[in-house]
Amino acid sequence: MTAKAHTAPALERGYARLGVLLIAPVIVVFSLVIVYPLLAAIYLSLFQIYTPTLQGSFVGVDNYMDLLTRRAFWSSLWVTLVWTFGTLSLQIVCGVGVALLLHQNLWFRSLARSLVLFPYFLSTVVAVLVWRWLFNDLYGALNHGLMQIGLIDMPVDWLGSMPNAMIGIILVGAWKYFPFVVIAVLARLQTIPEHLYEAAKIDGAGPIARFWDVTLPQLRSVLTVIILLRAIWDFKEFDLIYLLTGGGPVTSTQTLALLVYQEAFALNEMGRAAAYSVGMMLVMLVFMIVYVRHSGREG
Amino acid sequence: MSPRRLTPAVPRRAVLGGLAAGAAVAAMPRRIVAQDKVTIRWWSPQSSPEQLAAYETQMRNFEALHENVEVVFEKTSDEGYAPQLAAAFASGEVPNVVTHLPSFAVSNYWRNGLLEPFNDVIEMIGPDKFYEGANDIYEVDPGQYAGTGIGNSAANMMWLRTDLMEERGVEAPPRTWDEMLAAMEKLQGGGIYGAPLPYGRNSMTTLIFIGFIHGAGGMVFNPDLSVAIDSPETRDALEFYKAMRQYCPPGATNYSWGDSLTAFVSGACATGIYTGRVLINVNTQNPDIADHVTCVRYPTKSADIDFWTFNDFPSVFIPKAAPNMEETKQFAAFLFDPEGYIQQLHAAPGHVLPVLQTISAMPEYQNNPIIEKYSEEVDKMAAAAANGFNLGWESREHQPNAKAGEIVNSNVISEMVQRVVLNDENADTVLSETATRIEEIMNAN
Amino acid sequence: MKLLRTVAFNLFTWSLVLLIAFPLIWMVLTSLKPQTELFRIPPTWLPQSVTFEHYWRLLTETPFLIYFRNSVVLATATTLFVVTLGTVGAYSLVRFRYRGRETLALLVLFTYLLPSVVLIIPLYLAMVWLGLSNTLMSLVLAHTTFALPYALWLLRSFMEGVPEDLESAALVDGATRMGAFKDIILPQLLPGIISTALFTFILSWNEYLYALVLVNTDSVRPLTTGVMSMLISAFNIEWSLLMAASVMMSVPLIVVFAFLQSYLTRGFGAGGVKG
Amino acid sequence: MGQVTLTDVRKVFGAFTALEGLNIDIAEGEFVALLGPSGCGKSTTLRMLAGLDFPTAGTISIGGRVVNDVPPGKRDIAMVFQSYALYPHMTVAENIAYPLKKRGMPKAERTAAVQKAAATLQLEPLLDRKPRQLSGGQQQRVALGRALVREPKVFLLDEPLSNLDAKLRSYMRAELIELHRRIGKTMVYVTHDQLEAMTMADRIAVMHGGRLQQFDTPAAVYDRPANRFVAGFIGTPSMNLVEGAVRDGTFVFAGQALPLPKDRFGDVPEGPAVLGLRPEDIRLEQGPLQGTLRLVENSGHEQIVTVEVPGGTRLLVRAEAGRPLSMGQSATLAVETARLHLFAPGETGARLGRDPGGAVVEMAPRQSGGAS
Repeated sequence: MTAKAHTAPALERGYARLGVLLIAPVIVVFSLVIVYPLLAAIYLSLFQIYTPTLQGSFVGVDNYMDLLTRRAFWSSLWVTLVWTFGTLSLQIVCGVGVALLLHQNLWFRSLARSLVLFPYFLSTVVAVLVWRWLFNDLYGALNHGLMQIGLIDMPVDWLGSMPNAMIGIILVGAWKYFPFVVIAVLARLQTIPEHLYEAAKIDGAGPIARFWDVTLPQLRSVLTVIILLRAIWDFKEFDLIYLLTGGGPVTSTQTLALLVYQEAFALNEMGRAAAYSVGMMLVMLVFMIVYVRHSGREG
Repeated sequence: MSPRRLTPAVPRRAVLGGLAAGAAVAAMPRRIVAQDKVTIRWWSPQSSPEQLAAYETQMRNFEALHENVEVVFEKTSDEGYAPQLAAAFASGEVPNVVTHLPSFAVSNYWRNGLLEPFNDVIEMIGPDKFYEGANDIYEVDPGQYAGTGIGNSAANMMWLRTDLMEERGVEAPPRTWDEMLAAMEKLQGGGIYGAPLPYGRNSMTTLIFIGFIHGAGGMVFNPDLSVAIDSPETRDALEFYKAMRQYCPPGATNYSWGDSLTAFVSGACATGIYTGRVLINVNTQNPDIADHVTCVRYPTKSADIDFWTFNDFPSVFIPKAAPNMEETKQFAAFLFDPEGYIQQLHAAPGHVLPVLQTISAMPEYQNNPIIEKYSEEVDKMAAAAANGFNLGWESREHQPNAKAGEIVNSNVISEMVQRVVLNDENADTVLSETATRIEEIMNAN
Repeated sequence: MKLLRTVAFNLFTWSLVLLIAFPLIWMVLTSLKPQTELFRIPPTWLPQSVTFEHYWRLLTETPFLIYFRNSVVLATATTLFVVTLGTVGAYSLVRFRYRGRETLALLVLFTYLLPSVVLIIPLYLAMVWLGLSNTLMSLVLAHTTFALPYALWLLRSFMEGVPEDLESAALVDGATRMGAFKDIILPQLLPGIISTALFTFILSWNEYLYALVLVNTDSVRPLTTGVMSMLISAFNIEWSLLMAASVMMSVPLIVVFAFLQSYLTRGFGAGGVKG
Repeated sequence: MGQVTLTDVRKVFGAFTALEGLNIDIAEGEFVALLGPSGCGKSTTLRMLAGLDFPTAGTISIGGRVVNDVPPGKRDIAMVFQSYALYPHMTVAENIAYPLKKRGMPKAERTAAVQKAAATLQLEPLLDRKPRQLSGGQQQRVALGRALVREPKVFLLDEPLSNLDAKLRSYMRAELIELHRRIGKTMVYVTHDQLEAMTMADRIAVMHGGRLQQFDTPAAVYDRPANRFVAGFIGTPSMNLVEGAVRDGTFVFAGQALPLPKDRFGDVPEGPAVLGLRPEDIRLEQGPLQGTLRLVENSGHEQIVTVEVPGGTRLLVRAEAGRPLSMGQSATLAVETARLHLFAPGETGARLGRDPGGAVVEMAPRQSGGAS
């Protein structure tokens, strides 16, 4: 017994076994629903495949050559970047701004918070429907309202022409997702110690200086994470854009996710779609690594 | 074109097997299929409440005749059927009968070896009951049918408001594009737009615009399926379509079928472009104008160019992998049983027109308030649809085009319209690029 | 002076709040307008006559309730499945030491990057192999692809917020690891679990793309695709019905939200966004 | 029963060795403090005793039983955490009853035991409260109560007083001493506060850098520090340590020479060494060293004076209160040579020479000793 105790920390190994046992279901499910489809996608990207049958012939890296040489991928990448950057910055600015307002003493603050946070919890389908109805050229409230207050004389075509369509999706995206920023920032604001503000006040800082010197640095860690998360999600966004504009006019709002969908299910080019999506992931991966490195160094 | 070329060298199992190799799931047992009862799954993207009620009748009638059969209806959608069928074919879990998809989808699936020959079903229905030539479009090889039509539709009828025409001094429906523009000038105004033409990046714009190409005397493909879109006629069509933009509501840049229809039915536009569905919608949603609507075939560039009616030939077909093939075929044929078929047609009177001449003649079919009230319009549409074409089959001389579905879905033609009309790009450049892209799609796979 | 400032601030903030909430208000108003009023040009701001016919039609003439039930079952099952796996998994990731743990944590982050579009077809094939095609279970598994990484990530930070000493104390007091997990950690983690469950529920409730491709029977179709395919078709866009459906789709969320809002915000504060 | 033995215990975290060759032998009923700066391995040692960490090598036994593979709950120990680790969702009564519940004690007995422990610690009025409704001192007592109630063989206490304010801390210190006296159970007490260790423990294990430096009674640790580290660590203000060399029976530094008593240091070889002098062993009197007063800190009952001797070395000197001293003043220093210490050079240089009793100091730190 003594000899055994000398060599093997059996208790520790027992715990490690338990730990593995506890994570095992997650690993099994991950393998089934994530790792396997991912490997399958990479595998499919080496074939030219007719989607309905998944019949195809091996073409090696042809699909990737396509990706590099055809304009479609790159222009969609650009659209994706414009959309991601546009909607993300709007989300952050509005999110932080509204969070600051809602952090103050406000009448019926709880109700105001609920109203502001609600768009985030709304189904994308519902959000899109409501906005399409608002944007409607003939019966839409937006055009009608703008005409009533005299900003425009003729109804504006919101989703069918550029740059309106891009502005439209960016706007709806921001409206739908900025509450996420509000929630997170609000939660963080509540933990900023009051004495920091008092110290800043004693040092003679006005409200604006207090925001830049006290609030913002305190928010930085939370903003780093939010930006990362939201950037990934916005980059991947499919439902909202697909249902709002379908990628049009022409391909002005066709992001990578839509391009992949179109290749896979409209053109029945599953192999190329898989290659595009692998490309899409690589782009995201690169951005993420750069971002994590960068913010890691600063933080 | 040979079907061989479309079926690549590697058999299906090669890819699937490769997929399976890495996956533990391959070893899992398959679902145990219920034994005694035979289940027939029926898919369609057309499912308005009235149509659903009609389907219900058809299914229950069939079940009453076949005790061991249960028919379930599963709804798909115009936007969703492609991925859903793709997933279904890929997995082998296919529906038994699919209806109301455009004819070119049928030829596409056929070319890829996914469909069961339909000859048996046509025999069961009775080939002589069909309108003359009604099945030509489904005759993929001589004497070999991939499916049949469940109906006809005349999708690009021009709908008119007679009250407005009178009020604004438009004496007769326009016949040519010049007359059309002149009429638009008069009809637009007072909060009413001229026409709800679609400029969206979607299939409606593609399909409608193909009608305008033909309206200018051009075509997308030559009969041998070489690309013919880069032509002066297409330029004319683009020019006219561009000229029409100012008579369309601002949001027309995003219009698809539903928006375009509603724009006419709600009274926002003086003319419309749609099938006979307009009739029922006007009567239920805007009865005020119900007595003032009529339809004509859509104008062409000049009077010496024939009308070209777009008929997407709503189809019926049977996937090859469908189980219980015997019952499936019986059911497919049963869809044309007069009682249920007429109810189905009545669900949207004038929208889906009968493919069996025996039905058109029946008093049960004629005995419907809408069909009675608008008998002239319905006849006009029936005649137009019977001579209709679509991208899968542009004229009697054309070979069936199995790639039509991909071309429509790729939006290459609606993008062309958008680039010229909305973005003001040079038509020559756009046309030659469009031709190249269509060729690419034709050569793919 | 101070009062004036307060009033001005409140007016400003509340007009902003109402502006943000306007689409929702408009949705409710539209759902109460009769069809004929809907397409009036120019539109009316407030309904001239209020009708509940759209709600009535939705409930009696359409499969809305079936979709609704499916969504409830789907979102609940997904939530239970994901939160159970996530809680146990997070416990393992945070409180146990074994080889590969760090790699695994990194992998969770990586799975965020996977676009749903990529996973659909292979996932569909997997579902067929499992005999699950066209079932709610297949959607539960599909939703797991995005819900589990997120839940795991959230729960991991919540777990890190539970002092390790508590577990140690329980061990010393005679509990086994699982005993300590049940007696001590779970109660401490509860706000985090509730918060994660809410997010998961909402993600699953609102998902569209998988539902579009993976199921095609009304009996298992959830609300998102059900409502879209039912009401937006080539021959009609039933805006009033759509708005009524939108309102009703949002009702459960409103209920959840009203009761549990503090969990959402507090949960986030407790460590959800620390990373 | 309650003896605790660590034999050749080693603990490695990845590339970092936290503990090396640790041998400690604690007798039944003894109160032992593990003392050292943070990161010295004392908490790891305690956690290994509790079964919360695992030795990489070596044996741990409690009550004569090797417990390496025994889970914490079966080791018959109780532990009080620095954070108290009270279960926030349980009431005070439930907290105290939890270990009993886990041992399957019937409810009635549990309630009785809780009542008894609560009475001992004057917790009765608090039994229905939740921990967050208690003050720090009350929480501390609940944590103690939870440890007491199960009557373990050994108590492990991990800096239990460090979260309390100074006044409460000295009160609780007395309480703990009293408690130990009353129940007579083995206690292992981790602290970085030498005052706690000196006042409470029967023996102190001074640790540094993952090694045991000295394990002895408080008096021995103070009077006969085993090495330079212990010498510098124990005592407030700390011992003056002066680098220099032994030459000709004197300690030479900065040009000064201090004679070394021959009976104690006659055997010390010549060469570099470190001289240790406690502030109270230097007096501001006529003596061999010259210096200038640089800083005078008067704490009321005494004054601590910093004296700079030629060569720049500064020495702390303890002087009685009330004596007129001012900065800049020059002074001579007398040294209690009988009480000076000599260490080998290096951070943990060993004690050199003989103890006043005459025995040669062992070169290695003393690792065990009998119960005092």
